[in-house]
Formats: sequence, C-alpha cells, structure tokens
Amino acid sequence: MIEMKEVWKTYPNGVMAINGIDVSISKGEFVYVVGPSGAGKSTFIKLMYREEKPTQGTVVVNGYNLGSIKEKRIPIFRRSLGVVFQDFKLLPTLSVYENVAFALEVIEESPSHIKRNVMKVLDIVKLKNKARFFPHELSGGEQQRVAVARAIVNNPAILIADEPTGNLDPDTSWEIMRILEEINNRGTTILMATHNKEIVNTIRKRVIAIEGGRIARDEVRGLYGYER
Amino acid sequence: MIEMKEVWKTYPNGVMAINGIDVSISKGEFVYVVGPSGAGKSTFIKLMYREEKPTQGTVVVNGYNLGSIKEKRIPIFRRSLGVVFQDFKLLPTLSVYENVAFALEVIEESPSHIKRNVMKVLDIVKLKNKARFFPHELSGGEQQRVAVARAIVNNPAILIADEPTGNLDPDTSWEIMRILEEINNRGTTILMATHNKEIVNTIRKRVIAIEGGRIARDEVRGLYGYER
Amino acid sequence: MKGRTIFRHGKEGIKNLARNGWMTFASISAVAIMLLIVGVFLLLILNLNHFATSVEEDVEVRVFIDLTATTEQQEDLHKKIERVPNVDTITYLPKEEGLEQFIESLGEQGEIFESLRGENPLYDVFEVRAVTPQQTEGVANAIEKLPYVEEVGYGKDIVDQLFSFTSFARQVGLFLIIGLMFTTMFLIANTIKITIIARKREIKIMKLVGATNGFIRWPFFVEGLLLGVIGSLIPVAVLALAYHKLFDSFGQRIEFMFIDLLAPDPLLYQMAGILIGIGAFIGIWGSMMSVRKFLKV
Amino acid sequence: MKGRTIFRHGKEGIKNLARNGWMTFASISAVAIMLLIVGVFLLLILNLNHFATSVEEDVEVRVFIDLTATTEQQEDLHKKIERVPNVDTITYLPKEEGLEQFIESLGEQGEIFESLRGENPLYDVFEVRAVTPQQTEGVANAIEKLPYVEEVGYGKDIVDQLFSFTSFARQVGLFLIIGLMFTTMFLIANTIKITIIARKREIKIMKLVGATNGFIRWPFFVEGLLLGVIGSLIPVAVLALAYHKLFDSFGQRIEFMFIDLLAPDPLLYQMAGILIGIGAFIGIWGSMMSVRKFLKV
Ligand SMILES: Nc1ncnc2c1ncn2[C@@H]1O[C@H](COP(=O)(O)OP(=O)(O)OP(=O)(O)O)[C@@H](O)[C@H]1O
Ligand SMILES: Nc1ncnc2c1ncn2[C@@H]1O[C@H](COP(=O)(O)OP(=O)(O)OP(=O)(O)O)[C@@H](O)[C@H]1O
Ligand SMILES: [Mg+2]
Ligand SMILES: [Mg+2]
Repeated sequence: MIEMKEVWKTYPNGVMAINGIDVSISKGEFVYVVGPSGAGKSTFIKLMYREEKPTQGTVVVNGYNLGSIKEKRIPIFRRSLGVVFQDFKLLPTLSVYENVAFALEVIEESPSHIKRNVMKVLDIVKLKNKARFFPHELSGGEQQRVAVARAIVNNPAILIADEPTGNLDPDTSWEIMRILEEINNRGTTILMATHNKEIVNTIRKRVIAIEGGRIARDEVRGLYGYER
Repeated sequence: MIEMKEVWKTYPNGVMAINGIDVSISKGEFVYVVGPSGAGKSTFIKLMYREEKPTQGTVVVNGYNLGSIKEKRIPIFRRSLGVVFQDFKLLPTLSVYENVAFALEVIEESPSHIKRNVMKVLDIVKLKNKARFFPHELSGGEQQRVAVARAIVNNPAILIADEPTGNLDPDTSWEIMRILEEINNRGTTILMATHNKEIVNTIRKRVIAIEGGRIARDEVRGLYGYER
Repeated sequence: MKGRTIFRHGKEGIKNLARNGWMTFASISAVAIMLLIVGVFLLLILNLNHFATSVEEDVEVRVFIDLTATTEQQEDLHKKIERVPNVDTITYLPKEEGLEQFIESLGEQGEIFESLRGENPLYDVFEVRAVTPQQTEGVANAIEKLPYVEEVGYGKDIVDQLFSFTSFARQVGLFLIIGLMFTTMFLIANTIKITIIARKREIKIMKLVGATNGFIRWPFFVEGLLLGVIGSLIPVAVLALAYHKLFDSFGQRIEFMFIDLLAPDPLLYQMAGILIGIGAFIGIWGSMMSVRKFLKV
Repeated sequence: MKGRTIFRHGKEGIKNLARNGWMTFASISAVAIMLLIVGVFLLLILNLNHFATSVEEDVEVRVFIDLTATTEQQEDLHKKIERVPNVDTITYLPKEEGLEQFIESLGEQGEIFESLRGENPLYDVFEVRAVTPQQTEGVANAIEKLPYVEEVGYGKDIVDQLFSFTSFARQVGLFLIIGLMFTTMFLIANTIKITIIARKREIKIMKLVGATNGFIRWPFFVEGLLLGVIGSLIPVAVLALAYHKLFDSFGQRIEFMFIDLLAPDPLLYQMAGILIGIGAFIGIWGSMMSVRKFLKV
C-alpha cells in the first residue's frame, strides 16, 4: 500500500527533515508514527499525500509512484486518501457542512448521497448541531473533529492523520480512536502521527518511531517509548 | 489578581459559551482549566485578556476592570500578561526571533535588552538554532514553543496558556511544564487550559473544571477527573 | 463534467462573491471606475473624431469657369465633371450669388465691397465635393484638365494642414484610448489578483483535498465574469444617463453650429458593448491568470 | 515615542514593503498607472488650455479711421487710444498694407482682387489689443466714442462664441481632470485597502500582544508613504522623458503655427510636484484609513 525506498527530504531552507527512510506498510495496517517535536513526522506524512516531494528516493502509495506521477493525476490519487492535517486546513469561508461535503463534491457525488454521508460523519464526530457554523466559530477541538470528519467521509483506502487528538480531551480522543479502529476493521489502512502515550500504549499497534529524520524503531505491537 | 463575577458570554451566533461564572484567582496561583471539547475553556480564557467582552458580569484582571477599560489602556493592560494562544497566533511575516522580540518592542525596550532576553527564552524552549526561521518553516510543536517563548519573554505578572502542550511530545511537554513551574515559583500567576491528564494528575495544582460554560468543579489540589 | 457540477460551480462562484464581501466590492469598484474613465474618453474621442470628420467634409473644390463659356458649354462641363471618378456632389454657384456669399462672409467688413456689385470681378463656379475628403486633391487635378476650366481651387495648403492635423489628432486619440484600455486591463487584473492571492491558502487546501484544477477554476471563472459584468454595468448606466442628458440639453446650453454631438442611438449601444466586453473579458482573464499561479500543489 | 522606536517603525515599514512582495508590486503599479493617466491628461489639458489662451489672444479691436483725418489727427487718436483703460498694444496698419494682407489671406482666390490696388476701398486701421482678451468688448466700446473713429470692429459674434467655447472647453477639461483625480484616489486607496485587509489577522495579533494603535500604525504610515512616492516617481520619469522627446521633435514632425507646446521647464516640475504630492497623500491616507478598521481589538 505504502512503499518508501531510501527517501530523503531537504527543505529549501536547508533543513534535512527526512534522512534515508525505508518503510513498507501493507493494506489494512494501523501504524502509529511517534517521535519528539521536529523529528520529521509531519514531513514523513506529507511525502505520502505529496504535499512535499522527496529530494531523493521513491514513494509509492496506493499504486501511484509519487515521484513520477503526472500533475493531472494527483487529484485522482488524493481522492483515495483521507488526510487529517496537523493544522486542520479547514476552508474558512465554508461552513462545517460544506467543508466536509467538499471532499465529496470533488468526486461529483450526487447531492442526496453527499447530504446523507456528511450528516452521518458529522453525527459520528458529534458535530451535527454545528453543521451551519463556520470554522472560526468553533473551539479548537471542534475544528479538529471537522477535519477528522472530512478525512473519513469519502471512505478512503488510506487514512493519514497528523496528531488527530492534539486538541481533544481524553474522552473525545478515545471516541475518535474508537472510530479509527472501526474504520481500520473495515479494511482501511491507517497511519497516525501522535504524541498521546496513553493511546499508543493502550491500543497496541505497529509503532514507527522517527528521530532526526530516521526510523529509530519499528515494532509490530510497540509502545510509545520515550519514558521520562 | 483575577476576579470574575456572574459572567455570561453569548457569541453573536447565539452560542452560550459561558453561563454565569464566579471565580477568584489570587496572585501567584497556578490554575488548570479542564473540561471537554467545546466546554468554554478558551472563551473563559479569552475573557481574561479581553479578546472577548462578557455579555454580562464583571471581569477584573490585574486591577483593570475589563468591562469599562478605555480603548487606549487595553494595550498597557495586555503588556502585563503573557498569552499562549491555542492556535499560536504567530506573525507569519516575522521570523521566530522577531515574533518573540515583538512582545518587547511594543514596550520600547532597548535593543540590547531585547536581544539578550529573546535569545534567553529561545534557548529555554530549545529553538535558539531556529531563530531566523519563519513560522511556516517550523513543525507544529516548534510553533507552539515559539508561542510559549513570546508569552514569557516580557516577564508577565499573569501567564495565560491555552493548551500549551497540545502539539508536543510528552518529553517536551514536561520540559515546558518545568519552565512554567519555575516562572510560577518566581511569583507569576498561571492559568492554563489543558487536556493533558497525566500532567494535571502529576503536578498537582488547583483545577477548575468547566462544563457547558459553568464551573463544574474547583479543587485546590485537584485531579483531571473525567475517568474513562 | 456532470450537469450538477456545472450548476455547483455557478452557485459557488456567486456565493464567493457574497462571502468575500469587501474584496468583491473593491474589485467591482475598480472595474467600474476604470471603465467609467475609459467610457468617458471613448465618448469624448468619438465625438472629437466626428467633429474632425465634419470639418474635413467642408473641404470642396472650387472650379472657376472660363468667362467666355456659354450656358451650353457650362452644362457640358457639368456633365464632364460628373464623370470624373470619386466626385460626389456638384453645385453651381453663379458669380452674383458668389459675391453675395463673399460679402456676407466678411461680416461688417464686407460692406466695404458693396460697391463691387456693379462690376462683379468673380467667376461662375462649380463647387465639387469628393466622395471622401482625402480624394479632393485627385479630383481637383482631374478637373483642371477639362475644357473651359479657368482655374481650380481647393486651398491646397490649408487642406493639407487640416488633414495632417486631423490625422495627428486621431492618432493621439487612438493612442490615448488604447493606452487607457491596456492600463485598465492591467489595473483590474491586478486588483483581482490581490484578492485571489489572499485566497491562496484556500486554493491549496482544495487541491490537498483532491480537487482538480478545473474544479477549482470554474467558480473563479464565474466569479471573474460576474465581477467584470457587474462592474461594467455601472459605468454603462451612468454614462448612458449622462450622455442622454447632455445631448438633450446641448442645443440650448452652447450654440456652436460647428460642434454637434453624435446621436446617442448607435453610439451608446456600441459603448455599452465595448465596456461590457472589456469588463467580462478582463474579469475572467484576471481571475484565471491569478488562480493558475496557485494550482501547482 | 523614543528615537529608536521611530527608527524601528521606519525600518519595519520598509521591511514590510519587501516582505509583502506581490502585494507591494500591485499597489505600486496601481499608483504608477493611475498617476500616469492623470499625468497624461494633465499635460494634455494644460496644453489645450495654453492653445485656447493663444487663440483668445489673437482677438483684437480694428479701429477704422475716418478717411478725412489728417496725419496729426491720426496721431492724436493714437494717443487717445493709449489712454483708454486696459489697452495693451496698438499697431498702425495703413490701408495699402491692409489690402496686401487681405489679398494674401484669401490665397489663390485673392488674385481676383488685385485690380483693387488702384482704387483701394479700405480704411487706415489701428489694431488694438486689450490686456486680457475678455476686456476686448469694453475697450472697443470706449474707443468707439473717440473722434475720427469711423467704425470699430472686433467680430463681436465670433469673439463671444470663441470665448464661450473656450470657457466651455476649460470647464470640461477641469471636470475631467478633477474627476480623474478623485477616481484615482479612490482606486489607489481601494487597492491599498485590499492588501491591508489581507493582513487583518496580523494586525489583530499585534494588538493581542500589547501593541498600541500608534505602534501598529506607524509602519503602515511609512509603507503607505513609500508606496505612494515610489509609485509616483515612475510616471513622473516616464512623462518627463516622453514630453521632452515630444517637445524636441515637435517643430519638425507637425507644422501648425497655431499649436505650440508649453515649455517643459516649469511645466514638468509642476506636474512632478502634483503627482508626487497626490501619490504620497493617497498612499498614506489609503493605508491609514484601512488600518483603522482593524485596530478595534
Ligand atoms: N516547510 C518547511 N520548510 C522548512 N523547514 C521545515 C518545513 N516544515 C518543517 N520543517 C523543518 O523540518 C523538521 C521536521 O518538521 P516536521 O514538521 O516534520 O516535524 P514533526 O515531527 O511533525 O514535529 P511536531 O511533532 O512538532 O509536529 C523541523 O526541524 C522543521 O523545522
Ligand atoms: N468566535 C466564536 N463565535 C461563535 N461561537 C464560538 C466562537 N468561539 C467558540 N464558540 C463556541 O463556543 C463554545 C465554547 O468554545 P471554546 O473555544 O471556549 O471551547 P473550548 O473549551 O476551548 O474547547 P476546546 O477544548 O475544543 O478548545 C463552543 O461551542 C464553540 O462552538
Ligand atoms: Mg508535525
Ligand atoms: Mg479551546
């Protein structure tokens, strides 16, 4: 599903964020990405939906080689993904409903289908009653949940989430994790960067630890590690 | 230091975020604000540095009555505060150094004093080597640490922090907490909204739990609560 | 693209206009003001051109007929002139009438020449107009060779000067109006560009969520078109009203026979067409150009 | 405000210009283009005004002297005319010269009147100019009452028409240039406003961090001033070069004695002053107006 071979990423300002990563993630896996602040987790994730291009090496996701993919096919590729961005990336001029619906509009779903699905996921993240609100009228955690809703609404083959519980209280975090597990059980590959030790240590899954842009640890049923 | 009397806040769109809060926080206290997502923590905090005005009730902070304070005196009032915003609010066109220095420039400190202090706090949050970077070149956690640095650089009488560790790994979070405790020991009043159960339960301080815009619990050496 | 998607793009474009409130107002007023300026100068220059043309059309060839020519010979000459290429109209002016006109044209000073009425020194004259004023010289040269033509006069020096002046004025006018149109285009596109740069982040997000370039572009197309058209309707309305008013009150307010305004009828429609055309084109173009820059995500 | 703070604001204003790259470019080019348009029409209208004035100055009173007047009496009349208020210059034109001029002015047609040389029907004439063309009528009326004045002529109808035409043209010109200036101001302020709206969030953040309104405003003041001045220097340079070039090649390219351009010397300095003044004013004003809206945080 996801294959990285000898991937390096240096940002234009010279920061070497990813330094030779080899990794392979199969269909249906649930993977945590952990590591200290600035280790390269987000960069690692951005390489997978091609927000960033690798400086060196090949990245193959869902059958698409992201190094050589044609400009025109990138949108098609991205539609098979669901992404929860670390900074949410909600469209400020669209309401909560419209933000989530956008992910379905781009694939030209029928309005009735859109309506049903959007209301369903908003219900799942407990924001049905805020459907008409705009992002700036929401609390931090509510915005994060809209981002989660948008990422799962199109039933993606791969769900990529960058700290999806960073702004959530523990109860809501567990709720979100329950949703992710359920989606994972239905066959969706999940890749999630997180700082939440309790979650990683409780819901035991594969853990990839990144430090200084390299994979420091890759364990099948790992722990968060980094004990104080 | 902080006095709220019968405070209500209804947003223009009709959301009743704070519904009758009475609270008093004395000089030198360290207070956690906890509660589920959308409970009103950030609104509670925004009332204290007057990003939002209460719909009803009085808020007195540091001797300033925020209901009747003159437009002109607001900046003076805010300078006695340090605020870590939930969404960081870094100035995108300024470098890390300049963002932190800005809080000192507004009080017309001397350049040498600015330089010394800015480098000192950047060192404390471990970002000295990224001083010349712009916010968009930083990872989420790094941005959050810049926000912390800016909030503490002017030695505020009150430090208000809205989930200052949401994007940080546990180690860095503990590091930040150590800094806050140290500042608190020097006499600074600290008010911190957080979702981090482990921190609240380990570094025991006063806990104010907000639910549905009301104070549900106010304990001197409280626990996070909300057990799963 | 499915039908409902087209509909969606249209709806989205209109919504964006509303949601970007101030930006929309700024863009529309930029379009409106620039096209108002273009429109004012367009009307001004078209009227000046009209004035120049009417001055040029006053140019005529005066054919002085040999004093010895009989009435038949004069009629014969008339027919010959008629056959000269590019001749438009021929008017016969007997010498008595000629003197009359001459004395009149001198106004008060003319009285001095009243005495000439007895011993009229003038010739009978054919006043000949060419089809276009610029053909006057050729016509004059052809007529000069005909029999019983004593002399041919059309004020070569003055006519040449007049034509070189009107053609210079036309060039300046054309230069100004074209320059104005280009700067207008640039400025409007510029304004639209700024408003779209402010939405750069949004465009990036859309792409990251899987939107194709086309999907993002269409609402901007609709938005640009609407900006341009709405922005151009304002100056069209203002100019039409103002011009009508001016035209109606013109007869009374200023009385120069030699300046008369072009009739509003075809003129204002032409102007409306030009302004709305520019507005629509530039709205779309400015918007498309600017979006394009941010689509590479 | 401490000295270093003033310095900081200046530095910050300049930095912002650089950091807002495209926005700065857009604003400066808006200023440049609008002022270019204003400048072109300013030069055009000032020259047309100059032309109108020189046409008006051709107006003169022709005083026909009684045929019976002796040379002494003519001289006496000359002195009397000199004492009439508002008289500027007096030129004597004997009737022989008058006929000469008359025949010449008719061009080819004039030859017909060659025969008149023997029995000249004209009068000796004083050509009198008033200090300003508008005083011509008063001067003519005063002279008419003097002895040995047979008649006074200044083409009342034509002169009245001319004056009402030039004053009409001046009004139109003034109206256009004022309208243009206002729309320019609006448009530039508009463009600046959009660029500042895009920075609304930043202004809010600054306020939340404890900046006073003044602290936020000053760098914008500097930025606006620089935008305006830089933007106006471009059209000033372009227009100065173009006008010099035009002025130098004017003599050769088109030859109408009745059109001559204003000398570049005081004109271009005046224009530069006006454009830079407008640019600076509007840059500051647009920037201050727009910032003000976002300071209430
Ligand atoms: N756009 C960028 N341009 C330049 N450098 C960048 C950019 N984004 C990230 N970096 C740098 O790359 C490194 C890795 O950043 P990344 O965002 O991948 O970290 P992270 O592991 O996600 O951290 P966090 O847990 O704080 O989110 C950091 O040192 C950061 O400063
Ligand atoms: N600017 C706003 N306009 C309208 N409603 C708002 C605004 N900001 C917050 N709200 C609403 O007020 C309520 C409280 O929001 P607040 O941001 O205070 O929550 P919070 O406790 O900080 O939540 P979180 O833990 O998710 O950050 C929420 O229901 C939110 O939707
Ligand atoms: Mg990250
Ligand atoms: Mg909050």
